[in-house]
Amino acid sequence: MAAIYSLYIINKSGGLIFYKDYGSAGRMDTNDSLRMASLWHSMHAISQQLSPISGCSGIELLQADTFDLHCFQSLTGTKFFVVCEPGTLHMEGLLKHIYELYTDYVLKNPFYEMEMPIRCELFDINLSQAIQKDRVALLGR
Amino acid sequence: MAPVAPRSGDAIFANVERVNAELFTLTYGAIVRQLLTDLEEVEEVNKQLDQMGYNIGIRLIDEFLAKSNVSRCVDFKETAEVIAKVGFKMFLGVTASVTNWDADGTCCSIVLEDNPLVDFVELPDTCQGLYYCNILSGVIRGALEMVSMKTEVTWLRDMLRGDDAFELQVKLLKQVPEEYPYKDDE
Amino acid sequence: MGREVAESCVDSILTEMVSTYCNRFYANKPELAARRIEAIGYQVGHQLSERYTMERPRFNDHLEAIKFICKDFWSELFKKQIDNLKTNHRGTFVLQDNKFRWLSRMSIDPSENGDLSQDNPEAAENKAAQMTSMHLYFPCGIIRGALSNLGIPCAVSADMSNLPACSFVVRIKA
Amino acid sequence: MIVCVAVVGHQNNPLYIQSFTDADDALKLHHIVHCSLDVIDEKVNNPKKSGPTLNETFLGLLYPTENYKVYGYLTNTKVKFILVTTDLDVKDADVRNYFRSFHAAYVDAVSNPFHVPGKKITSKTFAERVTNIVKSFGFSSAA
Amino acid sequence: MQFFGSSDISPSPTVPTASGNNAHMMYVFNRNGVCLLYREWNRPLRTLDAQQDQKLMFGLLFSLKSLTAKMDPTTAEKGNLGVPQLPGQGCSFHSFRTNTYKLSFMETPSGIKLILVTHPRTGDLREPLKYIYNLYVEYVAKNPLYTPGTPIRCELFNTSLDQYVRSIA
Amino acid sequence: MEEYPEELRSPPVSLVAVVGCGELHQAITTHLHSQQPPINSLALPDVSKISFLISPKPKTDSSSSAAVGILKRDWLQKHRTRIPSVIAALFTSDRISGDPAQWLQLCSDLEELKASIRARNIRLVLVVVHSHSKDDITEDRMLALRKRAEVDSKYIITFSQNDAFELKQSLHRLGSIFAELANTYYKDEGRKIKTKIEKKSFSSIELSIRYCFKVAVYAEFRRDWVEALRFYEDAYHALREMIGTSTRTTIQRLVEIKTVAEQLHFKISTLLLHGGKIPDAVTWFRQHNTWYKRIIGSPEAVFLHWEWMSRQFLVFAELLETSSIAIPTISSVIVGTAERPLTEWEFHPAHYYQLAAHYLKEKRSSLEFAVSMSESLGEVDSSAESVVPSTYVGQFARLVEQGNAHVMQPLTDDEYTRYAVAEGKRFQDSFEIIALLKKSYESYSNLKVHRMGSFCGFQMAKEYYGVGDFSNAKPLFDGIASLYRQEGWVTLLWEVLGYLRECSRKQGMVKDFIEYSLEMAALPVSSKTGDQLFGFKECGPAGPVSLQQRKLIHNEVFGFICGELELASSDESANLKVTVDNPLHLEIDVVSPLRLVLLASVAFHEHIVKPGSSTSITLSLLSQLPHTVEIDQLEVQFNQSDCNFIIVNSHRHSGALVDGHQGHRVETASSLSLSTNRWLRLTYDVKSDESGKLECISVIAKLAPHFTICCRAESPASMDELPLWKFEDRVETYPTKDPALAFSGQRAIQVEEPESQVDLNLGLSGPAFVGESFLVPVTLASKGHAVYSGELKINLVDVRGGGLISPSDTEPFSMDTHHVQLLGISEPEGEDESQQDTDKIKKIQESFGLVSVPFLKCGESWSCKLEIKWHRPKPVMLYVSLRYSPDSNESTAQKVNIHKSLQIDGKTAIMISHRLLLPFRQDPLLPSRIKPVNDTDQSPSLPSNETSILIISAKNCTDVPLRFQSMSLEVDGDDFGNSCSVQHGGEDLSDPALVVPGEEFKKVFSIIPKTNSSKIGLGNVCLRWRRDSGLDEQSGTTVNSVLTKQKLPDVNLEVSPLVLRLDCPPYAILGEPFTYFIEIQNQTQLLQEVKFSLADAQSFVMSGSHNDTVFVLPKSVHVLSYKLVPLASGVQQLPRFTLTSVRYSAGFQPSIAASTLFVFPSKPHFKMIDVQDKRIKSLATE
Repeated sequence: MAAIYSLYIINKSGGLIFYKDYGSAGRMDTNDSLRMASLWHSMHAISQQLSPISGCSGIELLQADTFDLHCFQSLTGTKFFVVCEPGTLHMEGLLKHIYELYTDYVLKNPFYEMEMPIRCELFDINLSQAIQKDRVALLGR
Repeated sequence: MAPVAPRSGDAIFANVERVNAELFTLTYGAIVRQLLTDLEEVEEVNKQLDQMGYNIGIRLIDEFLAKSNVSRCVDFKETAEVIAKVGFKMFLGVTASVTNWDADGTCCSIVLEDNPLVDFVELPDTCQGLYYCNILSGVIRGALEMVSMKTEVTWLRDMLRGDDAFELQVKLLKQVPEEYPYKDDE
Repeated sequence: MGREVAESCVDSILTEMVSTYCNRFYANKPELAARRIEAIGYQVGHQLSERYTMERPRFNDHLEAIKFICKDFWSELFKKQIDNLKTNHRGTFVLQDNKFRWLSRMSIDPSENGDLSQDNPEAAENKAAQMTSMHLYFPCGIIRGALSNLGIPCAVSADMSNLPACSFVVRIKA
Repeated sequence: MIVCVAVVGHQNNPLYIQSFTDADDALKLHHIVHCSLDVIDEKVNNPKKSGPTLNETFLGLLYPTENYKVYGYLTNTKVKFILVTTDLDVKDADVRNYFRSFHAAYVDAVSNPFHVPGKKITSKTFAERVTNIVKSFGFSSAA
Repeated sequence: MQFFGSSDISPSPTVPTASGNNAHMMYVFNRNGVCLLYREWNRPLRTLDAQQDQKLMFGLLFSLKSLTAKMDPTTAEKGNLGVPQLPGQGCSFHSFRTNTYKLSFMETPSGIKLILVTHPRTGDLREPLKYIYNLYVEYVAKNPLYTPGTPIRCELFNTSLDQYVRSIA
Repeated sequence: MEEYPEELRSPPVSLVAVVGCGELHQAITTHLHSQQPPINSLALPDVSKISFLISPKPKTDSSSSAAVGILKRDWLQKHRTRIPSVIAALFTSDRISGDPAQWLQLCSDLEELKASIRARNIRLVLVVVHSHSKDDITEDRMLALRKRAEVDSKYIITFSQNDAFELKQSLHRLGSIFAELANTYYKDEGRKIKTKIEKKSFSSIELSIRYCFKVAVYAEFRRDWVEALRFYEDAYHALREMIGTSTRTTIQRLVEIKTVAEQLHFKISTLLLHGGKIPDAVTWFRQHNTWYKRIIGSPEAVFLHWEWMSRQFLVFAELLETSSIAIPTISSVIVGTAERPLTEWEFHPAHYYQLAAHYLKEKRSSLEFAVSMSESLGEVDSSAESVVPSTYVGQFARLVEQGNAHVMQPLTDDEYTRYAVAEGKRFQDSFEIIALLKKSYESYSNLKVHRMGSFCGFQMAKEYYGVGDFSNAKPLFDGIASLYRQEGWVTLLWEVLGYLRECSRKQGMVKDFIEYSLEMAALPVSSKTGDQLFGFKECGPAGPVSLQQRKLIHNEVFGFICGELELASSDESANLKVTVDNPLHLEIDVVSPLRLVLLASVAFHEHIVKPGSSTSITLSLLSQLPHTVEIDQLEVQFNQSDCNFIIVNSHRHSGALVDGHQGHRVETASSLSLSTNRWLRLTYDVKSDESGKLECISVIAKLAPHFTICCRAESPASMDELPLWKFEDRVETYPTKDPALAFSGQRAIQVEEPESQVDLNLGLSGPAFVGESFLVPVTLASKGHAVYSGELKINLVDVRGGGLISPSDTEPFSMDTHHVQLLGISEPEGEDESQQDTDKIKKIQESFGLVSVPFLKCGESWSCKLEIKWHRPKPVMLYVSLRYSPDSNESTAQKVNIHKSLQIDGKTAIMISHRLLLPFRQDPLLPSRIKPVNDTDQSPSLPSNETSILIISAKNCTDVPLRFQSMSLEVDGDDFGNSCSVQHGGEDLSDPALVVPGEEFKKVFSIIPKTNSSKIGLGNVCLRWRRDSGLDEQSGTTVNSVLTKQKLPDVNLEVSPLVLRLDCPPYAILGEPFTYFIEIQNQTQLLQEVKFSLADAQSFVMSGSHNDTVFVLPKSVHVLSYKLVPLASGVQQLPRFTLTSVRYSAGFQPSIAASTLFVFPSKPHFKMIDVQDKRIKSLATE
């Protein structure tokens, strides 16, 4: 059972810089994922525009019929979002953690060029561990 | 999430506000008669009845959906079933059956043995060719159109013409998906 | 208890009937439309009175007949009686139904205007009032039909000055 | 047995009249029915005579002719039902029952949207129902 | 919470009006994207004019739907992103939340879309939306004076809606 | 009932006999008759006659006669007329007291008498008639007599007739005894038989019946109705048992039984009815009826049964009718047993008459059958005449003579039957039936029971029809038909119409025949109603009600209409054929039953049209005839005949069709075929030039060369359904496609007037002035079209509604009673007066005028002036209306009207006022002045024979300048001329004075009244003036100069006794003294003592006595003179002089003005002297 279906990271201009799928049925190809990213980017922006109250920072949780989508946006405008089973908990925490990993292993990586797709195995490893841990944590309860 | 199973027609009918069928039957009859006197041609009356039915259908569908927890009508087959089993029951208090599916499941018959519309009704000789219950076909057409199914509804059997039951043939022409209405897409 | 159908059957058929006559056939001739709608009601009332007076002794006078309309007849149709009957004892009766079913769902929002109603609100108001009155020709017809079938020729008009209450004025033709 | 039944409108016009005899005295029956309207008028116009049966729908025996008995029934809507029978001793109960079921049949007939009030009743179903009622007349309170 | 046209139509239970104005606004769209109703209870911030706002809202919903439909991890076969959908077809969503508000969304097979924007803390509003749909049926669809497809101008609907919304959330 | 024997019809009356003393019989019988209850009496001269009367009782009693019959025919009669209950033997007293011979004779008589009555135990009474009172009979004689007669003493009574009183007494005694004895007699007789019944001592039922009958009769003799009723009923029941027992009763037997039953029933119901027990009677009859109805008897004689039945009903009906109390009461009490209650009609004789007739018809038919049978058998009933009623009720026998004796010989059944048939043939039943039906018909009609009534009427009519009496049948049928029409009983109507049709056919009434046929053809008999097939024999000549039949009739009548068929009439004289020389024309109006045949509804498409502009009209025809009808031609007629037009059927069109309609528009329709119950809708244009109502009157359809139907046009809006068809279930369609038209279409519209092309205007110059003849110019100019035969109406109306006439008495100017008056209408200048002839100005009254306008070509104009005169200031409305026709020919062109109105105020132009002055420095003492009352109210006084001055001023109160031409004081006739001389100051104004608005014009007159009358009229001021019309002085000054008159008020005249005159120089000079004379003139014949005083004046010094008393001689003047020296210059006040007349004790002073003087400072030097002092002189002298 996969609590988490996939993870997306989008740079401030809406470009997909990281996408990992954890076994969702019919995973999508890169084009689709790119389009999804930009679409989400704009939706996220629109959602802020439509806020009845000022100071809206965009969608944090989208509850679809078959999944939840948790989204975290760093102050730098990078968006992280996970697609998980409906009602999965602690996703905010997970996203925070992933953000830390991102800062540690991506931003601090001298070879990483900003706003570019992420190719750092350290990040991948830690990420997968985090996801695992999270799973374990889940299993733990 | 999975759609809630549609509630049974009887349960709903038991719950909805009801009135004497007489009032309904007689009112409908009076309307048909008035149409006949006003329009003279039977064909024209059929047309108007269908039109009226259509207009009713497009309103009624919402009540139907709201009261029978039908949350999606994507599959024509099951939609037809629901209309026959639940729809007829919850409104007219009679059950209809769906039969004669064709191969590709786009055409079926809704059969009514009992029909409150025609209590007391006897067609005069001058009104042969009148589809007395044509309003029903209109309603079905209208309702289905609102759930994005373009259909064509025709009478196969009519008790007022001596048949043993009422049979409506419902033929699915096409399903119209929802388009983004505004052309200027920012 | 005879067979029943969902109330919304009657509601929607009435709604459609009225709009058919008012908006499609005689869009610009409301008086003709009214005449038709009333006629339809008349036939229904005529037939219903035949039905509902079975098994009951004949009425001696107009008042009895009117009372019948207020009580049994009305409850057959609306599951409630007329709430208030007034008369001037000279052939005019006022039947008031404090919550007339067929008006219970009718409403338009006077406050709404601007982008929603293109024309100015009171015009919309009038339009709505006119439509409402169109809907009332039917029950008027029913009453008239019933009474005339009971041998009481009369004219019936409706007054909906305070919705959802509605009163029907019956003037018996001497 | 019942030889003739009739429905007469409030303008005393025949709405339905059916005789159940060999044809050749049908017309006589029409006359009898027509004449019986006089009695109904009488009863209705001065009800005091008809005593207890004041504004009851069932008017009872209207008048005996030589070979027939004529019974009457007046609905609230001033429609008259008339029954002509040949049997000499008829139970009122039977007649009442007959009229009751007849009335029911009539009401359904006039509920036909295509029936114009005050006009002749041409419904076949009505005719059939009437025939059945007539057949079952007198056998208990059936029909 | 089942609701039928039972003769008296006051939504139960009526909660003291003191509670809740945490409902901000409500949108109703029909299948053709016509905004049948825009109702607003508490909206300090308004960035766009009404028309734009509604258009934008509809666009958002429409896109989100296609997004969710595409993203649906449970089914393998789903068309390309943005293929037209039948109402009720594909995976849709029923709410999203930002730090400032929560938007609950319901779409009927007949293409009626009900959108309720409330305080971000409000719970699951699917049932209330159903209820509101019933209100719509009672006072709009069955209002003889209402012409299908036109903006809703029904006093009864508005009042009962207000009353009800105040009671929820 | 009449055919019953008397003794049956009336209740029996007890019978007694008196024997002997014939001279008394008269008295006795009459007395007995007058008794209550009456007693019939037989009178016999003497005992010997008794034997004739009382036949010796036949010894062979019941036993033998048992089987023969039930009731003896003569028994009842015998007991009522021949067998007395009591016999009174009268003997004169002398016969008793007389010699033995007489006594013996008497005894033998008695014996004989006793012998003869003993058998029947008739009671005996002995009456001893005392011829003269004195002789009396010895006691023993009487005893002997009693012994002989074997009667109780109280039955020997003495009858004395000495005087009226005794006679009365004895008659009374006799009467009561008779009553008593008769009663006992009948009682005993009754009892005897009763015992027989009780102990069943009779051989046969017949006897029991007979006994019961007898007992009942005896009871009736005793007026014991209850018993009578009981026994009659017993008898009746016994009789029924008889039927029950006797299986297969023979015809005659049955006849007898029924006859008896009839009698018994009659008795019973009579008793019941007379007892007021109507319901019982009715129920009884009903039973009687039900019991015997079925007992028809053997077929060959069945008609006897029907006859009998019929008689039962007839009799009962008559009984009901005669027992008059019945009818009103019963209807309120419907009694009768619960399970079979009695109904209304059973209390009305009508009901029974009807049924009597019904059975009589049965009888007739069965008799006819029997007759035909017998004839077919070729039987000749030779024996019939010899058949006679036999001794028993209801039996018949043949009378055969054997030798010289007649013997009754019983008949065989078929002999009897033959006899009966023969008898039956002698009667014409139809009339009997008709009579019966008539009876019930009438009584039903009286009860307002129309349907029953008309049913009887119908049967009557059928009878008449049967006997070929159509003239009687037809009206009946007609009446009935209308009832059935009205109630829509088609099947019945059909039958009646069938008869009517035949009647008219037989009578050769073509029109009726066709109308009836058409109606039948159009009757609402559909295949549905048709399925109620009727046997042919019953449904009259028209055949069964059915569509086919309708079609047949349709074809027949149309064949006839087209002249193909002849009408086969009973009387061949009339040629019944629709041909050129007798065409046929039917009218169908709104109520006609033929509306079924043809109905024309006409609707204009507009409600109002401009003249000359065309509108469309839709005419819709509807027919219910079973076959399609081709119309040759339609003519549509309007109230404006020139709109009429004709529509010809292009198929059938032949030149002949449009005959005589030249000038009418002719349309052609592709087809004019009327199919059943389908509207034939035609739309055409109509154009009317005439304003007003345009109404479609009728549509005439020509169906055949010589057959037309004129159909009254109906508006769809006000079209009620067809009679009869309105009850039929049938597709209803509107006469016009357009629903609006179908509901609101009218057959009449309004044609507007053509709007006028002429403008009419009234020129007005300011307000009018009272008195002047005010001119209002009227001009009319035709712009659009010419004006033919125009005429101008002028009306003057008071604005405030009030009439212009004023009650003349309040009117000083009595010659004109009108405040405002239309004087004339002056033709425009330039036209010479010859135009002004009578026909032009039609008439002018005070407030109304009518003038004809000459023909004006288009563009021409014409004008005239209205001359109006105000006699009173008054605002007036002037109405002018022009009516003309825009084109030449009077008849067709309709008139156009234009109206103009204008308000004109009449104002008074001038106010005339006047003032009176006395001469200067001269003051008459006027007694009227003495008593100083306020002068205002009384008219001013003038001194006679003194000159007074009258100043008249006229003010122009208009707002235009006026010219006054002359002002004069015109004395009105009589004595004024010499009574008073008037000098006008100055002469007539040479050039008219211009008086601007508001200015006042004055003129002075001096008057010297020369009369001694106390009052004087000053006459009228006559002021001639006109408006100042700027330049034109001379033109028409006379015409419009106005003479305003105003009467001056009368003034009083007085002779003044004293006149005071002051005399002083015209002026004085400062410091120069002058003399101031004061003359006191005494005009009376008396010596006048006057006191005077002269007040000081500061501007003069004077000498002379200041005050004094002087006496003035009659007719003389006393002069006082003073010397005065002016001390100041200017106008100065002379010393005031006051005079007091002692006689009149009135003092007076000259006016201030009179006693002022101008003082020059120094001697003045005047230029142009003469003028100066001429003026001065004039001043001074006056």
